Amino acid sequence: MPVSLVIPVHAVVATPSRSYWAMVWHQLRRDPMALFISAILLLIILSAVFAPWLAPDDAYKGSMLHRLLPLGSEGHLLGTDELGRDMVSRLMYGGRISLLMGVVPVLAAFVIGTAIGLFAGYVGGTVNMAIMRVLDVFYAFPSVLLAVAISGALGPGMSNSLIALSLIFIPQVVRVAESVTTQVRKLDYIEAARMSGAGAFSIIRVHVLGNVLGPVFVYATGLLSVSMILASGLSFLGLGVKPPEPEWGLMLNTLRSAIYTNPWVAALPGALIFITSIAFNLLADSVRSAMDIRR
Amino acid sequence: ETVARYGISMADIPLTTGQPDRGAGAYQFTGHTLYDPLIAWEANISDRPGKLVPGLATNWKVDPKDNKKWLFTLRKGVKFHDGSEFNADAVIWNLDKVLADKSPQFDAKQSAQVRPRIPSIASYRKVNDYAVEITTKEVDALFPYQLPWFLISSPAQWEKMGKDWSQVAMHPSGTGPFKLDKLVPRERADLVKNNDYWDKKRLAKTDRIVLVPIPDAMTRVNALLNGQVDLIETPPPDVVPQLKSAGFKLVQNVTPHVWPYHFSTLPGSPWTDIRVRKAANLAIDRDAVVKLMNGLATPAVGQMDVTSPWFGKPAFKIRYDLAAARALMAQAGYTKEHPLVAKVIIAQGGTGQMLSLPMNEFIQQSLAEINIQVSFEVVELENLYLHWRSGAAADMNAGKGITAINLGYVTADPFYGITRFVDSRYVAPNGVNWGGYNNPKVDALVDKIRTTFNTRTQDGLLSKVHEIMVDDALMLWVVHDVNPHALSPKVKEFVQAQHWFQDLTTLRM
Amino acid sequence: MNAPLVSVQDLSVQFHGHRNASALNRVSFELGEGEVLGLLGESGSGKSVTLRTLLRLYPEHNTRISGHIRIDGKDVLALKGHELELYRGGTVSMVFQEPGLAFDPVYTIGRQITEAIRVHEAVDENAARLQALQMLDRVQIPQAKQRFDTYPGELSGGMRQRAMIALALACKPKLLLADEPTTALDASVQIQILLLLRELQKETGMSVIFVTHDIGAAVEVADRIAVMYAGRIVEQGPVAGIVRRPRHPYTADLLASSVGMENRGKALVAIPGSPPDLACLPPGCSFAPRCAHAGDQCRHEVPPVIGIGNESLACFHPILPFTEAA
Amino acid sequence: MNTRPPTHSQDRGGPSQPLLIVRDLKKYFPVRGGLLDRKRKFVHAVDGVSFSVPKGKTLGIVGESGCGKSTTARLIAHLMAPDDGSMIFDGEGVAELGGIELKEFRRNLQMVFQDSYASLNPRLSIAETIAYGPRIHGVTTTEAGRLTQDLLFRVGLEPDQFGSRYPHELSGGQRQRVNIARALAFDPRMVILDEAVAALDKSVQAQVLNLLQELKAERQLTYLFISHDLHVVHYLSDHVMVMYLGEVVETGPVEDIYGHAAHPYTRALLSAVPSMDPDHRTEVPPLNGDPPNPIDPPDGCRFRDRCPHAHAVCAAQAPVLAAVGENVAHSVACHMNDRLSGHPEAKQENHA
Amino acid sequence: MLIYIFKRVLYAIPIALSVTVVSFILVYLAPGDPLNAIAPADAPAEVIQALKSAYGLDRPVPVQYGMWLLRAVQGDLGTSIASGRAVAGEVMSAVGNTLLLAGFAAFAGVLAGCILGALAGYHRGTWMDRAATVVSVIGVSIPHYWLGLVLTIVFSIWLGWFPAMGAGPDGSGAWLWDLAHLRYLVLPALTLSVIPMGIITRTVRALVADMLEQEFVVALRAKGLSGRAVFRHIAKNTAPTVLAVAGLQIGYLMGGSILVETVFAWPGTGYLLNTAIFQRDIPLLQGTLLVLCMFFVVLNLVVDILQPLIDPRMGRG
Ligand code: HEM
Ligand SMILES: Nc1ncnc2c1ncn2[C@@H]1O[C@H](COP(=O)(O)OP(=O)(O)OP(=O)(O)O)[C@@H](O)[C@H]1O
Ligand SMILES: Nc1ncnc2c1ncn2[C@@H]1O[C@H](COP(=O)(O)OP(=O)(O)OP(=O)(O)O)[C@@H](O)[C@H]1O
Ligand SMILES: [Mg+2]
Ligand SMILES: [Mg+2]
Repeated sequence: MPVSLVIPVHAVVATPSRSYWAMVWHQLRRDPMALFISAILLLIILSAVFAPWLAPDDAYKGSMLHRLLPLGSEGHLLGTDELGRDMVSRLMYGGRISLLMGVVPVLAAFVIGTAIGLFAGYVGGTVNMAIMRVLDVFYAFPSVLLAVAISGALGPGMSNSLIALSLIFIPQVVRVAESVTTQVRKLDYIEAARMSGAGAFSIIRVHVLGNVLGPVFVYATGLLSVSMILASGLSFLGLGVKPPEPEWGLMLNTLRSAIYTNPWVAALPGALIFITSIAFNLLADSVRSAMDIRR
Repeated sequence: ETVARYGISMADIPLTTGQPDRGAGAYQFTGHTLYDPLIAWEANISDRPGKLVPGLATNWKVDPKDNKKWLFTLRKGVKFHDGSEFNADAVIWNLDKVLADKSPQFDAKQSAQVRPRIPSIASYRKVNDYAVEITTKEVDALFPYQLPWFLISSPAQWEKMGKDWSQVAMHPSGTGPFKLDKLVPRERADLVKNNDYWDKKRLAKTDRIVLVPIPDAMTRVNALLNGQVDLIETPPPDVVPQLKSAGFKLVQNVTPHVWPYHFSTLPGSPWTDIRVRKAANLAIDRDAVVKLMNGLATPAVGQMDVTSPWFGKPAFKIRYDLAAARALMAQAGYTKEHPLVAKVIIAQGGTGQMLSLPMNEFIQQSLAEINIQVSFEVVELENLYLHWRSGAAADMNAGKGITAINLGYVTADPFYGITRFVDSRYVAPNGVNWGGYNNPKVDALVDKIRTTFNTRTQDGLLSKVHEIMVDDALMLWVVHDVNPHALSPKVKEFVQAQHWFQDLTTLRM
Repeated sequence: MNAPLVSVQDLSVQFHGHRNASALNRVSFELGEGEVLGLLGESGSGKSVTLRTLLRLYPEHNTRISGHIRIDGKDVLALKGHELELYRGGTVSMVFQEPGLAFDPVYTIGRQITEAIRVHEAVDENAARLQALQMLDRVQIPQAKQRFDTYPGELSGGMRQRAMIALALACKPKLLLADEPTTALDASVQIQILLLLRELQKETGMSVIFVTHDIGAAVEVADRIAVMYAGRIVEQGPVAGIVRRPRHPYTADLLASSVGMENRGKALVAIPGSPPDLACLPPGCSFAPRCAHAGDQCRHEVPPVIGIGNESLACFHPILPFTEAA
Repeated sequence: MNTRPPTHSQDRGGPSQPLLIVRDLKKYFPVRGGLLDRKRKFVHAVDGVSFSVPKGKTLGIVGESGCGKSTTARLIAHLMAPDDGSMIFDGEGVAELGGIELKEFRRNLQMVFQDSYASLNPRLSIAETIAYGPRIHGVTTTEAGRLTQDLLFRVGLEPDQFGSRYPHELSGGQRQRVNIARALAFDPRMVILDEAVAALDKSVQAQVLNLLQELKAERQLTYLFISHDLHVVHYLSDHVMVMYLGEVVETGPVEDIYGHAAHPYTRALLSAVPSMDPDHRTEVPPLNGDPPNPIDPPDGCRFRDRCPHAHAVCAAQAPVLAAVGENVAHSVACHMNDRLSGHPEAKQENHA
Repeated sequence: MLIYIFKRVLYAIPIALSVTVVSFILVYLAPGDPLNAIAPADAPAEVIQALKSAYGLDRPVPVQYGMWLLRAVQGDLGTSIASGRAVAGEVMSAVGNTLLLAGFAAFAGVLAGCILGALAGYHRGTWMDRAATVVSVIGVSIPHYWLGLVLTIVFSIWLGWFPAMGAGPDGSGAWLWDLAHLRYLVLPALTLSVIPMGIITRTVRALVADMLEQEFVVALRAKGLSGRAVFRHIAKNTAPTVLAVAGLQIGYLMGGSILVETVFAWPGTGYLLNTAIFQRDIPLLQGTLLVLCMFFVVLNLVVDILQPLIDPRMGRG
């Protein structure tokens, strides 16, 4: 007598089922802090992306007659820089590069680092050992030192800074990805997947990647601000972006000497770096706690 | 004890062994303070350009029979700080120090500093205890101008320090108006007054001068504002109002230093067309640049300042005239649709580069007005020198499309200021005629200058060369540096010479 | 008979956080001196919450506790500050489920026991160490001297649990709370620990509340058993009574679904479904949805707790009427 | 009740051919010792285990924690490579030349793990988890979907209600049902259940055990059932194998093991079960001490340092697995079972 | 335990060696000519060539590396091209100064971070938590070189409380432990301490919050320990991680002080490195990089060795 055992369920969770990412998204949307920060970030990002259309003035052309105007000057809401260029426009254009410098290395490290980390973690054994030991060497350099050294070695310039920063972040991302992969790999559901005859590639794609992406994503969000500050630091040192490109770090450096005559204008690029960086950090915090909601 | 603390723009105390490193600006700190040259530069006057004056040589003259031979009569009774005697042997020993690779006292570092500055010397010999004879490679009437760079240090001290130049660096001994009391590398050097200095007119007016290297301009200003130092070099222009309002004095003077774009005139360069070069010179509002520098610059309308005896009367009047510039560009065939595109290599900053980036950006904007689209290759100063020395034709320049270079030039003497840039024999790699300028007429004039020992005639010939230089618009001249200093009210007197060489003995607290 | 050592009345505990949960609903029981109460129930039924509330271990800002707890004459819910510290570990102490997690991993077990002794007794370090060592001996840890200075991580599960018991008993508590002390252990070790507990209880005469979801374990040590379901005590009574003549359908089902030697070859009696979510309890008897005997009343009304002597029952349709057995 | 002889569609060797024969399986895990001591140490997790599982029967494996039960299971499932030993699945060598291919073997052999949560990918819905295996093997999406529905229904989970849920939205018992459904997706012939019900509450455990029994009968499954709960093993198994420190100490039909256990360890295990009778509580612990460390186990009989009957011979010589009396199905590795071993209690035991 | 230390030291050797290779190669990748540093801008080719062979820069790179390494292990890092002084001496005096600065900054940052973090962790979800979190986020978000400028202007120029630059009234050579000298340390150390403070605050907060949920903390309270006694346990449990993070931070401070040292003219490694980079002073650059990285490697080693002394679980496995 085959007994059919369909059990009436009243018990378990009444909420409708969502995929994990949908839940994270849902959680984020309910976090006022996250919304507020996202709004600010979005504002900064949009004004950077659409700078060519939104900027009130030419970011590259100024007038010596109007140099270093204070905040709230007519036609120059945020004043002008040492060449009389409109600060609003420069900051908007500067955002393009600064944000790019914040995002691109992290993105590159995210992709490359995750790939290496997954590979190392999944293959395990001596291959893993070898990869991780090589990365340990890069870990033996303090990150600022490494950034300065690589940029110094490659020569100044935006692309070199991007490369330097990516090189710094890759080992860090690999470490995170590798450790999560190694942890996940030991879980029973990977074994269960292997029992169903799945190949390594399929297992990584379906079962490992999804679980690794989360922690790596959280980590990478945290790196955004690091990347931006480091990049602007490099520009500040003269190892980053070249003039006349507006970049916040570079602008901070060139406006530095105006700090007595026109302190507020001189402080603007620094303040923007600071605000964006804070926003990235707080967003990372929000994402982290939103992703923490398992069970 | 009166003490003057001096915030200098270098990252380190320049070499103290005799020939300072870190460029012309360093001679005022550890060069002409601790040591004396055979022929000195008059640096304790400010109202006119200085001239060559006797130093450790009381007299020098060219041998009328053989114009390559120069006889130097040495000053008697001069003692090094260590008490040893200055004499002809010391001079020969010092020449060997920098020119004779095989001599035991040869010092590669000092040699590297001074050898390029005394290129004419072929040989030398002691005539008697107080006379030496120096032979030049060719007849060179400008030779005396090379000698303020060559400083005499004490052979006895070198022996005493175990023949070790790094020891001498800590305990140097020269004949200069100051002695080194204490040296903390990268942090400070204490110069104390040499009461026994041979030139009583130049006895130091302050007992002790403390040199504090502060390479970052803002830090330097802050240190001055905060009272940690009493005077500083080159305050950044934008802090001038603040300094003035806080009661600090600014002193500046015409300085033989020009901030140009040096064009390549080699085939393939867009600057081969003289109309373009002239147009560029007409497109710059130099007063605006001076304003950008908050007055810490003077407009340059030639390689030399107009007050220079070598300026002459160029036909091409450099001024700000956009209309004329545009007309020239149109003649040359450039329009808004077909602008001239050029790449300029610049430094992001460094000694002599003034406000490199903003100024370059300003030039860039100005040239854009007349349809010249300039892009920059930004490198560090050290790297820029490499590009400079290699010449415009080198692959690192021509290969990258670089057709002009922006580098501050010291123009203190005829060779430095004029001839080395125009003499076709100095085309790279033989020298720094970077753009490959080749004008037989100029070459002939240069030859003549070399053999003219009368200073006045010589000055006339130099003016001729300079006129041609300007008329040919060999460079885009923008401004001259004024070597500004900011002084706290505690500084009573500081005479700023019209030179990179400054005389710190004039400093009075 | 003088006042019982432990008297809990209408104890309710609610947690507020991102999810509210009423973990305990009007729980009442009493415990005499030297008595062993087995608290039996499925996972999530509120056993641990009961014990921890007795020790006041929940932070006040997100826990609401109502009802009364009197232990050894003290109003536990009113204790504060130093008094509370002395009460914890002194009057009442606790043995945890996972001995691996309940020790501070960076101190030796000897130190941790010594530390507890010094909180409660005015003795110097050496005396306390000696006392701690004796405790280790007493819980039959071989080579107690060497083990004294080992870190918790270096001991096996059984040894750790013995050490935990030593720690709990070091200050001679009147009441020992044992929260599933054997669940994490192997059967062969479990029985050793059970016997040890029983022996120590006899020796010291302390009272014990022994939490478990394994009826067998409860039978081995308890005098009385209270069965919990979804934050309520549904039935209470002497061991023999509960095991042989369960009244509450839940108790009966639980007993029946426990696999024993006699079940082989037969289909097991299984309770359908799973325990309710404490955040949204059904309105009536919380067992009603899974109960074969449930009627309409059960689904709408919470059955009251009827108590006689040391027995109690909360059910509208008991298998055996309550009065019959009394 | 299902009384038909097992006639599985893929049956090859016939009903009398055991479905799985394991010979001399060994697995030593190296322990990272000090850099300085040259001698490497090993955990003797599984040390020469041999047994066979008849078709349609259930073999129960019991033993204390760390005795190598899970390792044995993983070795059989080829989730790790054995150091030594061979396996024959329905007459064919596994993963050897000319034998059954690994992929094919795995379709026939599935496994359910103890931790129901860890064995489900938290990022996949229940339906996706179950359909994953068939999809790997090329089953179309619709076909896999249908199969998933059937399986979910079969293990007692309403497909519409549960299919789209994620593991954390299920109770332990429900999750274990999902794991079972996944294991059944390939219509395997053998299922390894590694402590599959240990983490469940008693009330839920009974549900799952019932389900397992039904499925076994319905699909002619063969189980390898691993547990340390002797009651459960007794309930489910036809044969029982008792392991101690990586070795088999006793094996036999369930009645023999539970009725006339021959090994002192088995007897101790059996009496370590709480009595359930308040009037006859256990008085003396049947075993002392903790399960020993499997690193470098003792010579001779591995149980000897906890055995009340230990004797000189036990230290000198390792007992071999041998039939108990005439009962060939029941064998034990104990010197007391061997009349010639020189153990003083050996004779008594046999004459009794 | 000894074996663990031995192994850990052994493991550090290949890392250290690779670090030397990377530092060496990085420097060689650099464009530009190191001799610019010593020759005047317009030095003729033969002068340059002579200098090149004098410094051994004309030999193949692997040979140069070998020779450099051989001398480096003997404590000879060559002579700075720019200053002509021994690199080892230059670097060591700079390391001393930076250590002073980084040590103070790390001390202040770690101390403040621990206090803030512990407060936040203990009072999770309260205003204190939020305040500490904000402070820590500011700490990790602020461009510290900018902060340095602002602090200088406020505290040095406006208020005149602290010097704006330098390492003591008479330079670092004459450092004394008195108020006159310590005043010089305040601003740069404060600037530097902001980042470790932020990071440590976060770390400690997470650790403490996590620790408070641990069963053993419940057990500690269950045995009657007072809040202070429980805190001692938590402190000891968090110590290894905090130690590791703090170690990293000191390492970062040692290498990351480039701008602060430039801004404050503090004669440390960052300052040295900056000049070395811009002057292409290869021996100095290599020497500084090497010493800094070795410092970092050794620091990590020390942390790794200290950790199991606190937490017995870490020495095994
Ligand atoms: C004013 C001079 C500087 C100071 C005070 C300084 C000091 C520090 C300190 C103490 C850290 C903490 C280590 C860490 O969080 O990892 C750090 C990190 C950082 N520095 Fe700086 N450094 C300076 C120069 C620079 C430079 C030159 C750059 C860019 C090249 C830079 C960008 C950063 C960034 C982005 C971080 C975070 C890196 C990370 O978290 O790994 N700072 N710095
Ligand atoms: N601090 C808390 N905050 C919110 N809910 C809690 C808290 N502690 C326990 N609970 C909830 O209270 C209920 C009862 O938990 P409790 O730990 O008492 O169960 P238990 O009977 O001990 O179960 P187990 O056998 O699993 O230990 C559970 O549903 C649990 O989720
Ligand atoms: N991957 C591994 N590496 C090293 N040792 C291992 C590994 N897997 C298992 N072991 C060791 O092998 C021995 C047997 O482990 P196994 O998991 O087979 O035991 P078990 O009988 O299943 O125990 P339990 O009842 O606790 O599940 C144990 O001592 C274990 O520590
Ligand atoms: Mg519990
Ligand atoms: Mg197992």
